[in-house]
Amino acid sequence: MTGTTRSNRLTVLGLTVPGLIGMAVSFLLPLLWLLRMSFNRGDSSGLIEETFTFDSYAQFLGDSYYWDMVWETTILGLGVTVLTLVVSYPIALFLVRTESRFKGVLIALAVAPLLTSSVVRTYGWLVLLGNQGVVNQALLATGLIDGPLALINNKLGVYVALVEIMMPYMILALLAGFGRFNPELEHAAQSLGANRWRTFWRIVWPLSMPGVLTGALLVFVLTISAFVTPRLVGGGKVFYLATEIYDQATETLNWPFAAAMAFILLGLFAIVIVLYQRALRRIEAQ
Amino acid sequence: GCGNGTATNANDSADSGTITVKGYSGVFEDNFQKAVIEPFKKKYPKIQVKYVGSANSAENLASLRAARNTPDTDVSIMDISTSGTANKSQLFAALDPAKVPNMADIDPRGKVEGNFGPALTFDSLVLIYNDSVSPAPTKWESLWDPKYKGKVVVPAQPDIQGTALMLVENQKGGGDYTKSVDAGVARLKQLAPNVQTWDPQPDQYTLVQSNTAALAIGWNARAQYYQDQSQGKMKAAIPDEDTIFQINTINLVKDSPSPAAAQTFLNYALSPEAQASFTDTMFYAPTNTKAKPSDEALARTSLDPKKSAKILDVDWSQVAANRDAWTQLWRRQILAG
Amino acid sequence: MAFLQLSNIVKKYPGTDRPSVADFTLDIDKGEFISLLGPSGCGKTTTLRMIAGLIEPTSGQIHLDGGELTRAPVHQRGMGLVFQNYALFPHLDVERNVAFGLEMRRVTKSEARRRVEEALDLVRLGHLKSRRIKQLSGGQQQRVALARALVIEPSVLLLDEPLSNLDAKLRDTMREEIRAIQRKLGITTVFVTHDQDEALAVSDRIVVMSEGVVEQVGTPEEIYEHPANKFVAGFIGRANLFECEIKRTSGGVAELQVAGLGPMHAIDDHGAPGAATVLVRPHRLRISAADDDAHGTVETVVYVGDSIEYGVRVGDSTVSVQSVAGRDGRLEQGARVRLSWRAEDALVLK
Amino acid sequence: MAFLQLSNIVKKYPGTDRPSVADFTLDIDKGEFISLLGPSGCGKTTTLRMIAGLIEPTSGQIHLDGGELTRAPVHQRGMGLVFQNYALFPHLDVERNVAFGLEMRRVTKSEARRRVEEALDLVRLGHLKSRRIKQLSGGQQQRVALARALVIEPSVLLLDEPLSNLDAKLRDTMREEIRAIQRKLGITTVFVTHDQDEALAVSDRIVVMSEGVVEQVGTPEEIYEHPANKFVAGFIGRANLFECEIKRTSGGVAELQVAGLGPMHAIDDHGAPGAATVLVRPHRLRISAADDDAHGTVETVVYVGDSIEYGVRVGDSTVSVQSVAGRDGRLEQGARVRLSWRAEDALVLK
Amino acid sequence: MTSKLRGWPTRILVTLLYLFLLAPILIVVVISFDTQSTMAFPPQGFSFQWYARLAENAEFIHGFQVSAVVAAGVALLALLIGVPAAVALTWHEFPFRGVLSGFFLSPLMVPAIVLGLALLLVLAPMRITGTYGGLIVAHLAITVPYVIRTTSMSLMTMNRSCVEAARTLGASPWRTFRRVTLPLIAPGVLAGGVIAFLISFDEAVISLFVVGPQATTLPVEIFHYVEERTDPQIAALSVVLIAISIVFVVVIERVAGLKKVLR
Ligand SMILES: Nc1ncnc2c1ncn2[C@@H]1O[C@H](COP(=O)(O)OP(=O)(O)OP(=O)(O)O)[C@@H](O)[C@H]1O
Ligand SMILES: Nc1ncnc2c1ncn2[C@@H]1O[C@H](COP(=O)(O)OP(=O)(O)OP(=O)(O)O)[C@@H](O)[C@H]1O
Ligand SMILES: [Mg+2]
Ligand SMILES: [Mg+2]
Repeated sequence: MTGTTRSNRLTVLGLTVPGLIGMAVSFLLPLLWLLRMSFNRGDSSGLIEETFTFDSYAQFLGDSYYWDMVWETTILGLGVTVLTLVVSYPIALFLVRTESRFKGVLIALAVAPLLTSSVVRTYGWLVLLGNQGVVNQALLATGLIDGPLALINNKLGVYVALVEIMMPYMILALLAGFGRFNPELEHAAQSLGANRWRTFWRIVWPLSMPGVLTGALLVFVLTISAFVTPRLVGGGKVFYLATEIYDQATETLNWPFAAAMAFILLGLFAIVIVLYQRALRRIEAQ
Repeated sequence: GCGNGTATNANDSADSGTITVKGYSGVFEDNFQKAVIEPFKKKYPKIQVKYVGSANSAENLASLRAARNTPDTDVSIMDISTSGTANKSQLFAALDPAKVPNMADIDPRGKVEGNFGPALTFDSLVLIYNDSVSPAPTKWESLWDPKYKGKVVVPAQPDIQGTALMLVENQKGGGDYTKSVDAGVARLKQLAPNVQTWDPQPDQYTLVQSNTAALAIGWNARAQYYQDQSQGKMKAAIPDEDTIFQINTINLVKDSPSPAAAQTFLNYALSPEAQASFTDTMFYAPTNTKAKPSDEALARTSLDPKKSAKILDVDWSQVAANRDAWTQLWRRQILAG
Repeated sequence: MAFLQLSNIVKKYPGTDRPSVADFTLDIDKGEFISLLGPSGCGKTTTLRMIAGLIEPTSGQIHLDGGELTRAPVHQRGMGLVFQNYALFPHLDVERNVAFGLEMRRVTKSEARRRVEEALDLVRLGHLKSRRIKQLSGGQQQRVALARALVIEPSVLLLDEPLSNLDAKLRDTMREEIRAIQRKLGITTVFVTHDQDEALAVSDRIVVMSEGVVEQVGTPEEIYEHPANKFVAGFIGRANLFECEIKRTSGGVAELQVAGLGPMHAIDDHGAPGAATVLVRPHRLRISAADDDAHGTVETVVYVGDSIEYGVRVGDSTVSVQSVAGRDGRLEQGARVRLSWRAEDALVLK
Repeated sequence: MAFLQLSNIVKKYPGTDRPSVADFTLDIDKGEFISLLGPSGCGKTTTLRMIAGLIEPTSGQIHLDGGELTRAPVHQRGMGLVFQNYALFPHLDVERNVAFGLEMRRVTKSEARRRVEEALDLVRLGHLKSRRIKQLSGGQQQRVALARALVIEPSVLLLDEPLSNLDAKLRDTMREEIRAIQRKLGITTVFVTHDQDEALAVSDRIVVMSEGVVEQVGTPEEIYEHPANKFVAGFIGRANLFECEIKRTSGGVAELQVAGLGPMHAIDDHGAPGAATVLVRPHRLRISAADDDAHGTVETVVYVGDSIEYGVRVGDSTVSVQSVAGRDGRLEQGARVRLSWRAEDALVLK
Repeated sequence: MTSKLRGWPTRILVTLLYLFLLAPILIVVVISFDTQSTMAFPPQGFSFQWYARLAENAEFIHGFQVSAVVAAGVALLALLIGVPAAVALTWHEFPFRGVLSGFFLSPLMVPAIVLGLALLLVLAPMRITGTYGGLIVAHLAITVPYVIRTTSMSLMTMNRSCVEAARTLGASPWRTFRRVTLPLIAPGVLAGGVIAFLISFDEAVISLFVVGPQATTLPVEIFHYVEERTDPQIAALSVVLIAISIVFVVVIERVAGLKKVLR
């Protein structure tokens, strides 16, 4: 069924053309415009000069400040991805396995946060972690601390809020990735002497890799392009590529520079995608 | 498509038509609706006014710029530094003095060269504080007080509140912002340990009101408004030293779908009655010299005759030109610490 | 005391109306080779899975070596299990599938490699070591599953139809290999099979099940020669069951009046006259052409290599007769025949 | 012209070094029942899947009813296929699994219900209609797969070990049911099985394969009585192969000198003197106690119900002898014996 | 086995993680009944005033309508073009497969803010900014990759012999897909659809650029609202949204059996 016959090619064409058209209109065209924009010259008062120059790229690449920012962004993406995976996996696994009557409700609960605007959820975190927040009040009341801890307006807050905001996406991806999870394989491993821990690492985990990879990619991408949460929780002290692009695009109004940064970000993420696809192909081969 | 997107609009005349006004959202929108748009609608029942909120001036400009070939907005309200850029990029049209006679009565500080959109409101930078703070602060210096470590809020550059504070401090330190802001930056560097957040969320008025922060800088009009709203939990203090004006201009969008009706509206917004009414509701100082707001409202504005002498003179186009450079200075020298 | 003890095991799956295993009791000695035999769906797999600990009995206990097992976690039971559907790990290759159990036991790399190689040679798959599971034929997969269970040299080996997809020759070989290892290491083995011949050939004892119930437990010869009831008689090997009337019994031999055949003799352990059933295996029946005095007519003739199977119509039932091919003359369809048997070849069932 | 024609079919899976099916040519008549027989991994499933159109041959053509099939889409071939691993739809219950093919053919609801019921009764699963697949035993799943393929009454039926998980009794019944339907509707059938007896019992013709190559095609009797070579002889039924020297052949009977046994006779179609192999089936060998003049010693005695199997050591090889149990006297392990056969029971292979 | 899995350690761990996941929502629920006019803790009283105000907020109500319609349209369209593309990318071998698959993923690499800006400049001349169609087009590119990813994941893990079985039983490729493949990959398709819906429903950044006076989405309304005000009306709105989603889920559960779909 996977020969490269003519009918196969027609099938492939039929299957992909609608997608290609949709993507062309809603992505490729804008992207090309963007590329053109990145070669214009913008000045700091927001005026744009139509020309063809690599100034913006040069400005970005020649400034170590931006390189640090790229680094910070990458670390944020990886950190949030790993943490999200760690806290989401047990929930997903539980949901796949449970025979509980409340399974449907539990799944709904895991996804429900998504229906609450991430802006609102971030506010929830502000209320929870702020100086007058629930956590600080509780800690003060128990006498464990004598002044409020700085839980937000710093990186810590950004990580906590982002991890929570990304969890439902990760859970959804993992749930789908487990597919029709076959408990028989777990049984087989156990009958061969694998304890729960090793059954997990040797059987469940590798078999859930498609879901893990998908979830990881999803979260990584959403994280590095997230700007609302770092904005709201970062206290103006943390800078990532996304917030920087946002600033350039909406505050400084230097669109050419914003566009150039976007393309640099794109190049960076192309690397991630390539790695992802390579990993995926390894799994697919199985 | 957008209903009123064509450049020549048969329905447009000085007393009928549909216009779209783009300006700040939130309390500004609420009060502007109440104090200006509603009375206007009563006066010109055949003109439909649609108000579209945008988060800030830059966003407003961005959307104007994107839609420059097919504008769907007629009137735009934005900060003067941003409107300067818009004027330069030919996004706004010059007003017809005949159609906007009230332009003539605008305070000189609010007039813009070439008959482009003039000032709609005057505002100034003030201190705001939680009512648990005593004694009540009267000078910018209080922000540096070590007892407020981690309890001060300053919206950072490119927000013009941060810019304004820097300019004030720069001036105090003997600097000339047209040449260098190093003195101001040095002062703010010292302030950094005290600052809880440079990017207050939801905003500094709320943080101070809930006592999450003790002290902050803010705009007078809003501060006064929230002081009333919070029953005094948050207070505004117009400092008895130099401060800076914030000016919002009202502009006619180039190729606006309904330029005639739009200018009728502009003229009304600049009229003494509308200006007085807006001052009474939200404490923006009127720009029309003939406006007669109530005395107690006027006393709480930056135009209070006792204070206006201390307004620093700022060339906003200079500020706009330096915006990016200054932002980088803040990033690398103040915020990173 | 028995090594592996199943006491009054019951399993009822939720949503079913009858238990799939009902009151199953069995004592298995150390090193014994037990076969579970029974029709499809009678509860063999269910029983095996309860021993392995993969499903919990609804009631009843399992003891291993004197200790209660019912609550022990699966991986500590040290049992080797071949699943009916193989349950091979799709993400590992053949070699690593087989090595899995050894790794879990922290056997050294070199030792593990040696043993995996041995096990794969045993199942004749040495040359496919690094194949992915998806790239194997059905029988090859089954053999990987077998190697995976054998390589860990478990103290209890549970085999669920481990040879069902192999050809007779390979099945014979595999069966002998299993038996040899089992003997050498004294592995207690429970072997589920649908193949009666196989069960008869390898088992120390056979458990015949039907609809979740144990019908008979005994050595192959006991089961075959002295089936406890009609079900066992009919299930193990092919059987002709004749309704008859016992006239008289003397010296363990009964005189019978068999419907359609007339007076006959048979071994009888029970001794009471009256209505009964007599069992005669097809190959113990003798068939001879007879024009007059015939009992019936040959309806079908099937050639099965080693022998010829006749279906003979007697009255309104059909009797199977198996005759060694090539040795006796061949009868044609439609031939009128007489049937007979020796008393020691027939058994009265009650 | 043949109904189903396979011409020079080759299949080489990517990444393997030898083709899994090599130059397979076979003509099948309409209504014929063909069995594919061969050791595990010899390419039976691969062949079947190529006929069904699930994998494309690397080269070669398939014609059905005169038309080239190689390019026809699977769903228009109208073939019924039972998969070796069942491939049941986990999201549908038993009834809807079986009904699937009928729905695809837009059979009316009531008609479909009737036929599904019939098919399920046929495989003895009428009572499990609304079970989920997961809740069935292995054999029950296999029967659902069978019912699903039969219910559509296809013109070509492809069965890949459809009975491997059933007990002998059920297997017999199912086999007969398949055969009856097949005959009634004239369904051309290709039946993959690992069970030689089954193949011998039901097939019109048998194809014996080995390592992707067809070794022999013929009726059951041809295959069994006249195997084309040692592989077929050894694979179909059990066989003793003796190395020997042909002295002389006259009237189709050869005089032989067999190593360890001395002078013997055998049927010989070839006629040339010299070194050869002679085939004697275990049940055609006669065994008798003999203190002097013995050929060998009884090494193993296995009781297999219907008969007794002896392993007799002759020189340094082992000869299998099968003797009907209960009819002849029983020999003990260690007994010294003589072996003999009748000329017509032995065959010279070249 | 199952009884052991429900052991206490697992339960406690899962409960704690759920608590973390739901913490901000719980806070939001509590605050929505507060009498204070800012979002702060602890609450000062109990009232429904914010719900009452919400009911009168025409912008939120209209925004909700727009968002729901747009999100549903986007999810549907994304599934319609994403699922076939996923089938092609996972099951078929063809030249440039890797390139194509990279292309379909690439919208994820472009920060929403930039894409929003870019979309505005492309859509504005087409005069479809601020329309349902424009919003759907704008959200399409960022949702299709999710559909493709989750779907191909399920396609990869499903048992393909079921598809073969269906084909031999006479099902055309399309019917095979509808009757066998689709039910078997339902978890992935459903996840993709849900993610697409939610991403569109929650998308604020791109929308900021392409909304117009005629059609403004809820997140944009919320975004504008919180820039100026932080009263618990937003909290009340969130609670209402959660309630709607739970009703929605319960209905699906009743009608289709979510458990089955996701298992
Ligand atoms: N996808 C594959 N890739 C590579 N090799 C394969 C693949 N599928 C089967 N083979 C090999 O091709 C040969 C024939 O396989 P096939 O499945 O046809 O065997 P079979 O005769 O059906 O065996 P069995 O009786 O064990 O099912 C085997 O050696 C097998 O390992
Ligand atoms: N999960 C389940 N839920 C409900 N009933 C089940 C379940 N698993 C098995 N059964 C039923 O229990 C009975 C016994 O099943 P079991 O798998 O033990 O049979 P088996 O003896 O192994 O049969 P086979 O030889 O066909 O594999 C069968 O009738 C089967 O339908
Ligand atoms: Mg079973
Ligand atoms: Mg096979």
